Amino acid sequence: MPHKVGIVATGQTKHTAKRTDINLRELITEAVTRALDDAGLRMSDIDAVMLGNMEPFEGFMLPELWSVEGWGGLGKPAMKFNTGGTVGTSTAIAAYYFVASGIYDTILAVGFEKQSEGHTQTAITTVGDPLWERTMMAGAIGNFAVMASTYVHESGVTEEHAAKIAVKSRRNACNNEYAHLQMPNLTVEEVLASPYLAYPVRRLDFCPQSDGACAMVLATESKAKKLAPQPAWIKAVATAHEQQYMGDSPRRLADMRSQRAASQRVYKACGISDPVRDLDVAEIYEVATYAELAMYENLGFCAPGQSGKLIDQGVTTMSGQLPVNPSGGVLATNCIGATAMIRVAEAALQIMGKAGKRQVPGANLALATGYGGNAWTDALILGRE
Amino acid sequence: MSEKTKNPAAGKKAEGLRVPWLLSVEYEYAAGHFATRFFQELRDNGRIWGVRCPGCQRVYIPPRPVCGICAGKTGEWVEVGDEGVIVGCTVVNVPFIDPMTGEQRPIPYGFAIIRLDGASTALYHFLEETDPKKLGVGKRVKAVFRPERKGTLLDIKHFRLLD
Amino acid sequence: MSESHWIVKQKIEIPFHYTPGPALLRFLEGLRDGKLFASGVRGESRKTVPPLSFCGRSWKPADDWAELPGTGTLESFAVVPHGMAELPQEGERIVFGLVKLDGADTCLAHLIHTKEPGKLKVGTKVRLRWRAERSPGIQAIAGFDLL
Amino acid sequence: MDGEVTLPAPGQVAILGAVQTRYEAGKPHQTYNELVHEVVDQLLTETGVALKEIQSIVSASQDFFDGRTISGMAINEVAGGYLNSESKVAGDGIQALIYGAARILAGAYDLTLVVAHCKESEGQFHQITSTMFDPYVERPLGLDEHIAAALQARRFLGVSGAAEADLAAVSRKNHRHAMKNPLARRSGDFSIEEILASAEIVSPLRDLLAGPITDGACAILLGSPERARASRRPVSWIAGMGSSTDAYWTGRDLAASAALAQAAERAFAAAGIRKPLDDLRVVELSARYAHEELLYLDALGLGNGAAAKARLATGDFDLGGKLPVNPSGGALTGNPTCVAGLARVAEIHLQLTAAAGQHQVKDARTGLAHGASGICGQSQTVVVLRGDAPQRT
Repeated sequence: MPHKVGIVATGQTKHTAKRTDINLRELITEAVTRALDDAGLRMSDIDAVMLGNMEPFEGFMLPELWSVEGWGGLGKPAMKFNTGGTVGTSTAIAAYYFVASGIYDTILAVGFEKQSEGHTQTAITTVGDPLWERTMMAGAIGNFAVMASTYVHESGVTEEHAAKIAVKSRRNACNNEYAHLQMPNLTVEEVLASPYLAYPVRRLDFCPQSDGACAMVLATESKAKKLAPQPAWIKAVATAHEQQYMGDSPRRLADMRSQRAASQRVYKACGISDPVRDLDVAEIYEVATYAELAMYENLGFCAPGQSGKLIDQGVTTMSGQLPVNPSGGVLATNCIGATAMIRVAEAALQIMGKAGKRQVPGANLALATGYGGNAWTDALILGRE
Repeated sequence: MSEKTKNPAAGKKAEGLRVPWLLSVEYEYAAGHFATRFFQELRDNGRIWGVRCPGCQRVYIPPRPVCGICAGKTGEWVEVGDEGVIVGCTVVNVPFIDPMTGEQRPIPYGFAIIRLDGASTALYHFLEETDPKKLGVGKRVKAVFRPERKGTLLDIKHFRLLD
Repeated sequence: MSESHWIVKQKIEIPFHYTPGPALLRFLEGLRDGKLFASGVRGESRKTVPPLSFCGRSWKPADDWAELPGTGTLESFAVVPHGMAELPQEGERIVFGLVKLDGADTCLAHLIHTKEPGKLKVGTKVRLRWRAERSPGIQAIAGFDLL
Repeated sequence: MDGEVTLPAPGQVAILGAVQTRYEAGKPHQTYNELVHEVVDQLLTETGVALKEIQSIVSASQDFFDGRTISGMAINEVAGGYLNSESKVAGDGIQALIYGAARILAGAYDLTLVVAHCKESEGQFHQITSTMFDPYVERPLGLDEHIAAALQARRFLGVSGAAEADLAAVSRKNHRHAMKNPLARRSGDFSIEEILASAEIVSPLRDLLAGPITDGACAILLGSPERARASRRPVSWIAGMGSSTDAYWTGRDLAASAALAQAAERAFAAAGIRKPLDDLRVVELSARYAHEELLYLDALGLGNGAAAKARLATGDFDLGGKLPVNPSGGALTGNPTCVAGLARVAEIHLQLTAAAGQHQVKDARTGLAHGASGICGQSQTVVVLRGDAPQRT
C-alpha cells in the first residue's frame, strides 16, 4: 500500500513577462526559499529534489545542474523531468511516488521557466516531428487555433462564451499576488475587440508568456502532520497520453481522450461521480479560453455542448458551485515549466485554507490538471483528509 | 510577502545587460523505414500511402510501426486519396521565428489539420486560402503538388478548397 | 544517401538573451572596468567567482564582496589541437585552463597563453591578462599568462 | 541530510528483463522511435509480456540530442503509452529506472517499462554539449563536454599521481572486454602504445580514451515480487539505490567525486554492503572517459585505500579477476548519453541472471550499476542488484 503523502508548503515567484532583475538560478531560489519558509524547513531537512523544465525553451541542457546552488541541491538526490506543459504535474507526481514508495520522506519539487530569454513559440515549433509537422507548425498559438476551430464547430460555443472565460480568469488573477496578468476592469467587449492571433483565437483568448517558478514540499503522513496544521493530502494521481502525432486524435480538443481517461481515473479512485457537486475547486491547465470550455466537457463538469451554458450560469466563477482557476489560471500566468505545478500548488493552498483573497470557503476536495505535449493530461485530487 | 521571503537578489538594479547566445545545431534526422517509403512514393509517383492496423483497421498517416490504441504492430500499406476534409483550421497572424530558417515566417498563412480520404488520422498542412471566413471545419480540400517533387511533405505545396 | 535509408538535414536556430542577475552583472561590469569581483556570505570565508547571489551551501544571501588580485593557480589545463569556431586563432593550439584565483574557492575557466603547452603543470601560478578594449563580458579577459 | 532515508529492502522490485540494441556509430536506417520499438519489442517477446499490459513507462532522453522539444512524444506508442502513464526523465536512464522502481514500491503499478535512447550521430556533439555550460562566462569561450572532461582528466592525473599510461590501461582492459560483447560499438586488443598514439581529441584525451559518438537504446522491464514469481525467466532484484548531486563543475575539485561517494554510501547502506570490494562481484561504471573509471573506483571505495590504478595493474578489474569492472566494455567503448547508465543496469542484470554470454562473470550474485550525467559527472547514481534467491544457494 502506498504511504500517505501530503503537500505541506508552496512557494511561487511573482510571475511577470520579464524577470530582467534576476537570472534563472535566482528565480528558482526565490520560489524554493518561499516554499521552505512556508514549511519552516531548512534545506538540510529535504531528502531529495524533483525538478521540471524544458531545455529548448531555456537554450540550456541540464539547466538544473548549472543552477544547483539555487535550489540547494548539493549532496541531494535529484531528478529532472521534461514532459512539456504537463511537466509541473509530472514532477509533482514523481515526487508523490517517491514519498509514497517510502524511498524519501520529504521532497522538494520545483518547476521553472524564463520564457523571456528565448523564443518559446519558436522552440514550441520544434515540438513538431521534423519530417511531418515542423514545417507547418506555428508555435502553440497556431496549433491551438486549429484545435479550437474544431471545438467551436462542434460545440456551438460562441466568442462571447470564450470572452467570459477570459474575463473570469484575469479578474480572478487580481486576488492572486503572484499572477502575471491582473485585469480588474477587463470586459467581454474588450476581449472581443482584441485582434486574432490565429482565427478563432484572439489575443485575449490566449495565455501570456511568463517568467516564473513554483516550488512545493511533499512529505510522508507523520512528517506532514508536524509540518502543516492542514496538509493537502494527495488522494489520487493519473497520467494519460495521446498517440504520437498531432493529427492522431480525431477531435482533439472537443474530445480529449487523454483528459477523459485521466480525470475518470482520479474520480473513480476518490469516489467522485458528479465532479461539479463533489469537487470544491479546480485548478486546470487551460492555455486558452476555448480550452477551458472544452475541458469543462472533458473533465465531466457538463454534458457535451453545454460548456457555454456553464459559464453563462456562472457555475465556474468564484461564487459558483465549482470555482475553476481562482488563481487566474494559465490565462493569467504561463511560465510553462512551472505552470502545471502552480495548478497543484494553488489547489493545495485551497485545501490548506491559505489561498487568501482567492480562497474558496471550506474547500475540501480539489482537482488539479496538467496539459501538454501532444494532448497529454495529468490529474491530481487533493483533499483535507 | 514578508521581508523574510523576499528574494535578496530581486529588484536590484540589474537591468540592461543581457548576454546573447545563438542556439544553432544542425541535425541529420534518419527518416527511418516508414517515412522513407512514404516520401519515396510521394516523390516518385505523387501518391500518398498510409499503414493499416490489422486489429482496428485504422489507416495511419504518418505511417508508423505500432498502433497505439491496439498496442500492436501495424500491417499492410494502403493508398489514400489526395483529397480530404478539414478537421481543424486557422489563419496564423502571429509573427515568430521559424526554427529551421532562423527568420520570421511570413504571415498570414492558412494552416489546417486535414484528414485525407481513406485515412483515419489527419496531417498538418498549409492552406492556400488565408481568409478565415472562407475556411471551415468539414470543408473539402485537395492537395496541390509542386511541379518538382523532392520527397518531403512540401512536395504538396498546400491544400486548395474544393468548390 | 541510400534510397532505402533517407536522411533529412535540418538546422535548429533559436536566439537567446540571458539576464545575468545582480551578482553576475556586477562581475561582468567589473570585468569591463578591469576589476575581478567574488562574492560570499557575510561571516563565511568561502568566496565564489563568478559570484553567486545566493549560497547554496549555507542557504544565505551571498552579498559580501571581495575584489581579487588576478593571480591564481592552474588547477588544470587542456589543449585543443584544432581551431574552434568560437576562437578563430589560426595555427595556435588553444589551451584551456581552470584557474583557482587567489582569494576564491571556485575556479574560473579561461584561456592560458603559452607557447609551450607541454611544459604546463597542475599547480602553476598564473596571472590574468586584460584586453585593452573591454565591454562587460568574459571576453574582457584575454586569458592567463604564466608567472 | 537530517531526514531518515528509508531505502527499499531487497526483493521488492525485480528486473524481469533487459534488452539493448547493438551500439553503432550511426543508425541511419532507424528513427529513434524505431530504435525504441526495436528494444521494447524484443524485451516484451523475451519476458512474455504484452504491450497492452504496460501501463507505466519512464523514459530517458535529451531534447537537444533528439533534435526535438519534448522528444518523449515520439516514443509514446511504441512504448505502450497511449492513455497510459509515461514520464520523461531528462537525464540518464538509470534515474528513470529509480523512478520506475518508486512507482512499483508505491504499489501503483506491478510493471513499469524503463527505456532510454539516444542517437548522438544525428546532432553535433560540440554544439549540443556546449549548452550545458554557463552562458555568461563559459559558452562564449567555446567550452564543451570533451574540453571539460580533458580538464578533469588532467586534474585527476595531477592530483592522483596516475599517469597517462594508467588511463590507457583502463582503455585496454575495456576494449578487450568489449571483444566478448556482441553489442559493443568499439573493441580490440589495443596496446598501451597504440592507445597513447591514437588521435588527440583535447589533450590529454585521445580517441581511445573517450567514448565515441554512438547510437543505441536500452529497455528494462521492472516488476513487483508477484510478477517476478510468475516470470518464466530468471530475474534480478534491486537491493539498494542512491543518488547525489555535486556542485557545478567549477565549484568543486574535479579530481574527486563527492556525489558518487554519497550515492554509493546510500545504496550500500540499503543493500547491506559493508566491504564493497568483497561484497560485490561485478561492477559496471558509466565512465565515458578513461580517467573517470579510476576516479569513480576511488570514490566507490574500490581503490581500497590505494589508488585504483594499482588494482588495475594486478588484473583485479579484468574479466576473470577479483572484481571485474565493465566486463561489457563499458561506456568508453561506446554507449550514448542517457543510455549509458541504464545499459549498466542491463549489463548487471545479464550478469546476475547468467545471461551475459562470453563476458559472463562467474558466480555473479551481487553487482553494482552506476550512472552519471552533467559536466564532469555532476549527478551520480548507484544501483546495487542481487541475483534471484535460488542463485544464492
